[in-house]
Amino acid sequence: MPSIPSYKMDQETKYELLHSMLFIRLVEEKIAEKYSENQMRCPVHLSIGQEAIASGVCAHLSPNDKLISAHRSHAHYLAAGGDLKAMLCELYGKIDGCAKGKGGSMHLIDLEAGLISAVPIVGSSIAIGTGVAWSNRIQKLDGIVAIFLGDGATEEGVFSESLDFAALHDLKVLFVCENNHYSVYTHISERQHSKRSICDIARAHGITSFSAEGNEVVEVYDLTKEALSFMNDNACPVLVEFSTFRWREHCGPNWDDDLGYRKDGELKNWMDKCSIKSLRDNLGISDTRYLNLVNELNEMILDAFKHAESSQFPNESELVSDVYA
Amino acid sequence: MPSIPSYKMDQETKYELLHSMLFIRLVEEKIAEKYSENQMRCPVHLSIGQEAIASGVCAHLSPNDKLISAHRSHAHYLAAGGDLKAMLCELYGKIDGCAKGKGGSMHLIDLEAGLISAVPIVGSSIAIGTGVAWSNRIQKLDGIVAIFLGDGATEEGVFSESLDFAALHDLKVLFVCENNHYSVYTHISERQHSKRSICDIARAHGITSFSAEGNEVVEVYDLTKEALSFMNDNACPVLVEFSTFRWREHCGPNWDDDLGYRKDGELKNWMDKCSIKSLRDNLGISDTRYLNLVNELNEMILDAFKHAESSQFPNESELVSDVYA
Amino acid sequence: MSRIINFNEAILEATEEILTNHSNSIIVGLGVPDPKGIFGTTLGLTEKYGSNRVYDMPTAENAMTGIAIGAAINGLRPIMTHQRVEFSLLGIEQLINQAAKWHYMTGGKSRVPLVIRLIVGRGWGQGPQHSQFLEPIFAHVPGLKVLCPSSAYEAKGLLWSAFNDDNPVIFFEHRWLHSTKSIVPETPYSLPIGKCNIVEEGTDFTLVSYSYGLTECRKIAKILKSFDIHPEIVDIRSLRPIDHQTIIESVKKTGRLLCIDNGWSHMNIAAEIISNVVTETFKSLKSPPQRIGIADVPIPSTRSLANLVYPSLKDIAHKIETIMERKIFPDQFSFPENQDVPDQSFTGPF
Amino acid sequence: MSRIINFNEAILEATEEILTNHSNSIIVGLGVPDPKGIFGTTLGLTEKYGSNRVYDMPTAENAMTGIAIGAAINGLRPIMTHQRVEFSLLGIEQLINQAAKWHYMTGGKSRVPLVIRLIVGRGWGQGPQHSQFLEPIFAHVPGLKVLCPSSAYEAKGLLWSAFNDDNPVIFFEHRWLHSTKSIVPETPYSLPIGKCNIVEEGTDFTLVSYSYGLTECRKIAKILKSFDIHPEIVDIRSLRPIDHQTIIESVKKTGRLLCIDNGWSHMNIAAEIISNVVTETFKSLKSPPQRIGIADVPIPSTRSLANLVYPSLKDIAHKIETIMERKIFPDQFSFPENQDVPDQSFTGPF
Ligand SMILES: Cc1ncc(C[n+]2csc(CCOP(=O)(O)OP(=O)(O)O)c2C)c(N)n1
Ligand SMILES: Cc1ncc(C[n+]2csc(CCOP(=O)(O)OP(=O)(O)O)c2C)c(N)n1
Ligand SMILES: [Mg+2]
Ligand SMILES: [Mg+2]
Repeated sequence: MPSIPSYKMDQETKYELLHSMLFIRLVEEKIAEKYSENQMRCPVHLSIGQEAIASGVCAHLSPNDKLISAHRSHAHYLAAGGDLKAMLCELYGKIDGCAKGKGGSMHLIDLEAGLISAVPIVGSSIAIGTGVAWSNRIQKLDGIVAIFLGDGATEEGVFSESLDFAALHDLKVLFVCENNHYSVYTHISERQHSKRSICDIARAHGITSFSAEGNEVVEVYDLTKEALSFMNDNACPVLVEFSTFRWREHCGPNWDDDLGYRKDGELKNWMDKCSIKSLRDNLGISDTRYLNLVNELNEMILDAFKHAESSQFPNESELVSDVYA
Repeated sequence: MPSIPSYKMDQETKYELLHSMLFIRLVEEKIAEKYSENQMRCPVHLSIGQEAIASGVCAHLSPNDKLISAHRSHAHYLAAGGDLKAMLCELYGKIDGCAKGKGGSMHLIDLEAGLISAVPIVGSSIAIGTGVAWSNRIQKLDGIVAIFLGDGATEEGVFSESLDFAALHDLKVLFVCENNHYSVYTHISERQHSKRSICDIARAHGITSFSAEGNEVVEVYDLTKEALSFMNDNACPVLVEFSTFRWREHCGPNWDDDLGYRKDGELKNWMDKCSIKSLRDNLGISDTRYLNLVNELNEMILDAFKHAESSQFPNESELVSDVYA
Repeated sequence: MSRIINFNEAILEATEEILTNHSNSIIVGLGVPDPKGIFGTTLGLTEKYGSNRVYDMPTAENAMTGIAIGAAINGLRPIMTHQRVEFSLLGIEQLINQAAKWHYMTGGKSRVPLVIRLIVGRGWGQGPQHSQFLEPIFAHVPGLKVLCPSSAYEAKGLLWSAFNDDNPVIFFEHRWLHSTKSIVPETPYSLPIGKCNIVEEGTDFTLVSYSYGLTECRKIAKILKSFDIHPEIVDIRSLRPIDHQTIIESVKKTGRLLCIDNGWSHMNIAAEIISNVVTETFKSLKSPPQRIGIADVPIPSTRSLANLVYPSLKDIAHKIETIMERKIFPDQFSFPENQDVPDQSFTGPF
Repeated sequence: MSRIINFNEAILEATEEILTNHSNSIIVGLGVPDPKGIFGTTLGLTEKYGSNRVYDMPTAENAMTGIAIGAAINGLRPIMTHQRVEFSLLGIEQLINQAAKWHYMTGGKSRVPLVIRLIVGRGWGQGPQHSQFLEPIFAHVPGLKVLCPSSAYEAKGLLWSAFNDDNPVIFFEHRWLHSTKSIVPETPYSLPIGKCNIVEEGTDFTLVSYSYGLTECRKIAKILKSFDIHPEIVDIRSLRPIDHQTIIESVKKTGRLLCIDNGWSHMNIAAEIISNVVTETFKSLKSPPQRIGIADVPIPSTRSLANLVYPSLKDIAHKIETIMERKIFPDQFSFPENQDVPDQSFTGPF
């Protein structure tokens, strides 16, 4: 297990990470705010509270690298450099959406940013991402594939099957498990035995694995760096597991702590560990500079929303196009 | 890991184990011999060479216990005390078959012997057996469920999913992995990473696991005993893995070492480790006594074959009966 | 005693009665004990019946289906729920290869009394992987039974029938029916499996559908009344076995047939119905039978396209003119258009 | 140049040509590099093309299907094989939810050029879990294409078409066809997807089938000749898309229709064909169309029952009399009976 040199990162990288996380946060908060206008008519799964993982991991992805995500994909899309306007158009069901409005929030794609796709059947993207890495290898293409998956997704058999195949063929897959301790309303302790360990499962299949605190973006960044250099040195897959927490409801724009499915204080504890706040404190950015950044980002975001709102719906002919290539 | 007190077993138990293994061997050899008569018209998967696991494990099953098997189930059926005549009738497709001839060799069942069923879709029986153990628990019924599975079956996602559930609900499941190093013609090294470990996979899911030499019936017997007492003391599932080897072709009655898919000498090495021969040597049974036993068993077996050959095929009305209960 | 309740309340009520009256019944499904209780159909069950009867589950649909089968062959009678039919595809090997054949392939020695509730979605941008109707996939397979309630009354009665049945029964619930109301008896009752229900007697043509399709049938029938046209509306209710006889009798009377399918327009339930009617009572047909289903495309998320996927009342009206072989609706007749919500109170998110 | 070769040799030949001509093609499947080479269809490929093109796989059909999809969207063109259609059910979520919708749900940005070869079995006691015909399950789903070659010639040409297609294509092979022979060109060729093939022109009735069904069609047509009856035999070849037009044209000519389905008799391909013919060309029909499929039961292992599952030539003859509306075959006419092997040289074990 590599040692994690904490907080030795240069200021510039830190600032970029802050920027990335804040951007995601502000986009998602705006989605939450505007969802009740009933114009984004599709299920949305917000990542508010979990931004550090997307930002810390994607900071390492280079142009040849690819990533794949699942139902909770906004953060991955944005951290990888996906086009905000195309994403919002997709949520609004417009023709300028990254999938022409045919997919909705659960099917984001931005091939230029390396995002192969996002699909909401839990676990299925793990195999598909593994296949992309396999074909990289067969075709001798450079680049790794980062597969983002939740703690719930590790319960699907396809997770173990994909680990096996990635290990067997020495595929350059970075399995990124965002363990937010919940699958919908169910705590991990009600779904998995207390002695179960996602990292150990990877190891038992022959895959080296590491874990870290997912709300410390510098830890995420450093661990990912180590993981990737381990991968490159050894030409093998690696699994990283980050613990984190989703602030809002599983699906939809609202807070839902009142439903009582989480322990008292659990949310507050995690909100206290807000990755954005702690990095901001660590960076010692002044309030003015921070607010300027917020305003600047919000302006761009509002602009993108306006674009999405005023864009066109796909016309009738789109119904039957793209069924077959 | 419990210590395995080797060969301290009393002579009587040893004799019973020898009897059980020999019985299976002789039945299977007779099937192999008579298969070319083209009257057993269904795929058959013989266990010749692997008898020690069936005999050593099943020796511990009491009337409340149950077992479930897959495509290679003859040995489990017989070791559990299944009715030989009903099994042979099934292979011959006769109405007196344990499944009225509707299932064939790959669908043996003997509820009185505790054999819930055998089904040839690799891995699927693992979940079904786990469900039986779950319903035992919910209904507060006594007894454990032994699930026999191959090394290939551990590659199916359903294996990991079932481990998870058995661990989560503390189910009394004995997962018995017969690792014969092959799935059809493919050696385990071409299917699983060299660092993959079935026992470790179980542990990573929260399940205690043990392994032993599967061609030493006394080891199998003793380890199973330890595993079951561990299960009963801790009210939890256990996995045991036994290494072994199939002598004949994957499916069918023949030898097939000439096909060259196995390393030179591999078969011979394993045949030298014949569990029947070594227990017979250990017991020091005289040739006469041994031959008497063989003859006695063969007589019974021949009788059962005669029964199967002369039994009736199901009549036409059976085609549509049993579709719905 | 009867009263008017919602479809989802009817499911909940049947489930409670089952849990009360049958100690070997258990409920299992991802989200069953949730605060949202599977669209309100399992609310409060854990509190009332305890965690030994009511179970959440890991996202492991394949093993969980096999586990439910194992539980069923060993004395329990589980009701398993998937919030979307799509999730059940992960466990379909267990349903098609194992459950459907279990009784047969054990020579009748063992049985699988198992109910699988599959919810099919529609609207609010659910998109390609959360709004399919895959009934034909299940209804094709002997050994399974497949039920599709179209009202709260049907829902309660058929859930009871499914539970009482000793075979694996697939129970399809259309999400948009959950908030519909009908008169439902307060006490347990069951409805026959494999019997169509004649929802409305009529003489002019036979209108066959199931599940949510019945809602559309009722709407168009109401409009047709003002044109003095009276369809006989047949609710198939059970897609396996199908009660072909009732449909044939109806067609013998009316001579005309339109099937509204909830799913894709090819290889569907409607094809089975029409094919059978034609073979059995060709001579009674005054005009070629017609079917209508959803567009033969993956279901898009955006409402501008999704609303085009489903047959509108206008599309249905057009088909009716075809089978009636005459113009019925004036050109300017305005039909209500398709919406992406069951009613205006619905605001997502799923 | 053409010569007569076996169906399995035709598959192998097409596969070799594909591997030779397309460097982005790969072959993967459980048993592909085996000494038996998937019933002879992949023999020698590893030796010729190396282990970077030809792959065995773990028994992990779910992930492997997703992995093949991933490989396909990233530049490869995989051909994946399952030795029994039943095994593919473990990966059907990937086919129905992912592959079939991939192009659509990515707004046309990405595509899945993937061939899945599914072998369907029959005979020698394969039993309930190794001899199903599940074509309708795949053919129901838009986004997939489904091909069913009926001869060595079709097998080679359609495998090439499947490979050349940029969509996921399911390619069904009937085990009993593997040993059948026909004239096959030595060089690569492809056949149109979505076009029926008129195998034999005729006037008296239209006989529609696919895959192994064509073997039965030819047998009965031969017998019918001695009674001076000449069916037009149509090989559907592609179950999705279906070329309804050719069938309709044929029925317009003959006025009579019999469909022989390889699978269960309900919710099947035949229902789709008949339903469509009736809707489109009702007036041309002289008698009600008929269909025949296998018994609506799990398929038993014992030959005494399995032989009853499949329609015999006598059963087919009976249906022909029904659609022809007259007696054709003398009472004492002796039809060959169903066997549990394709030919006498077949002695198992699978
Ligand atoms: C196969 C499947 N089963 C169930 C669902 C319903 N579902 C949607 S998201 C989700 C939670 C998955 O949990 P996790 O992987 O931890 O992701 P998180 O939502 O916590 O980010 C579930 C169960 C689904 N989409 N697919
Ligand atoms: C789901 C599935 N995939 C593939 C097969 C084909 N098959 C039959 S037996 C077998 C070998 C499985 O290997 P293992 O579990 O090690 O059992 P063994 O034959 O060695 O006893 C395979 C792959 C199958 N029956 N089911
Ligand atoms: Mg989670
Ligand atoms: Mg093995």
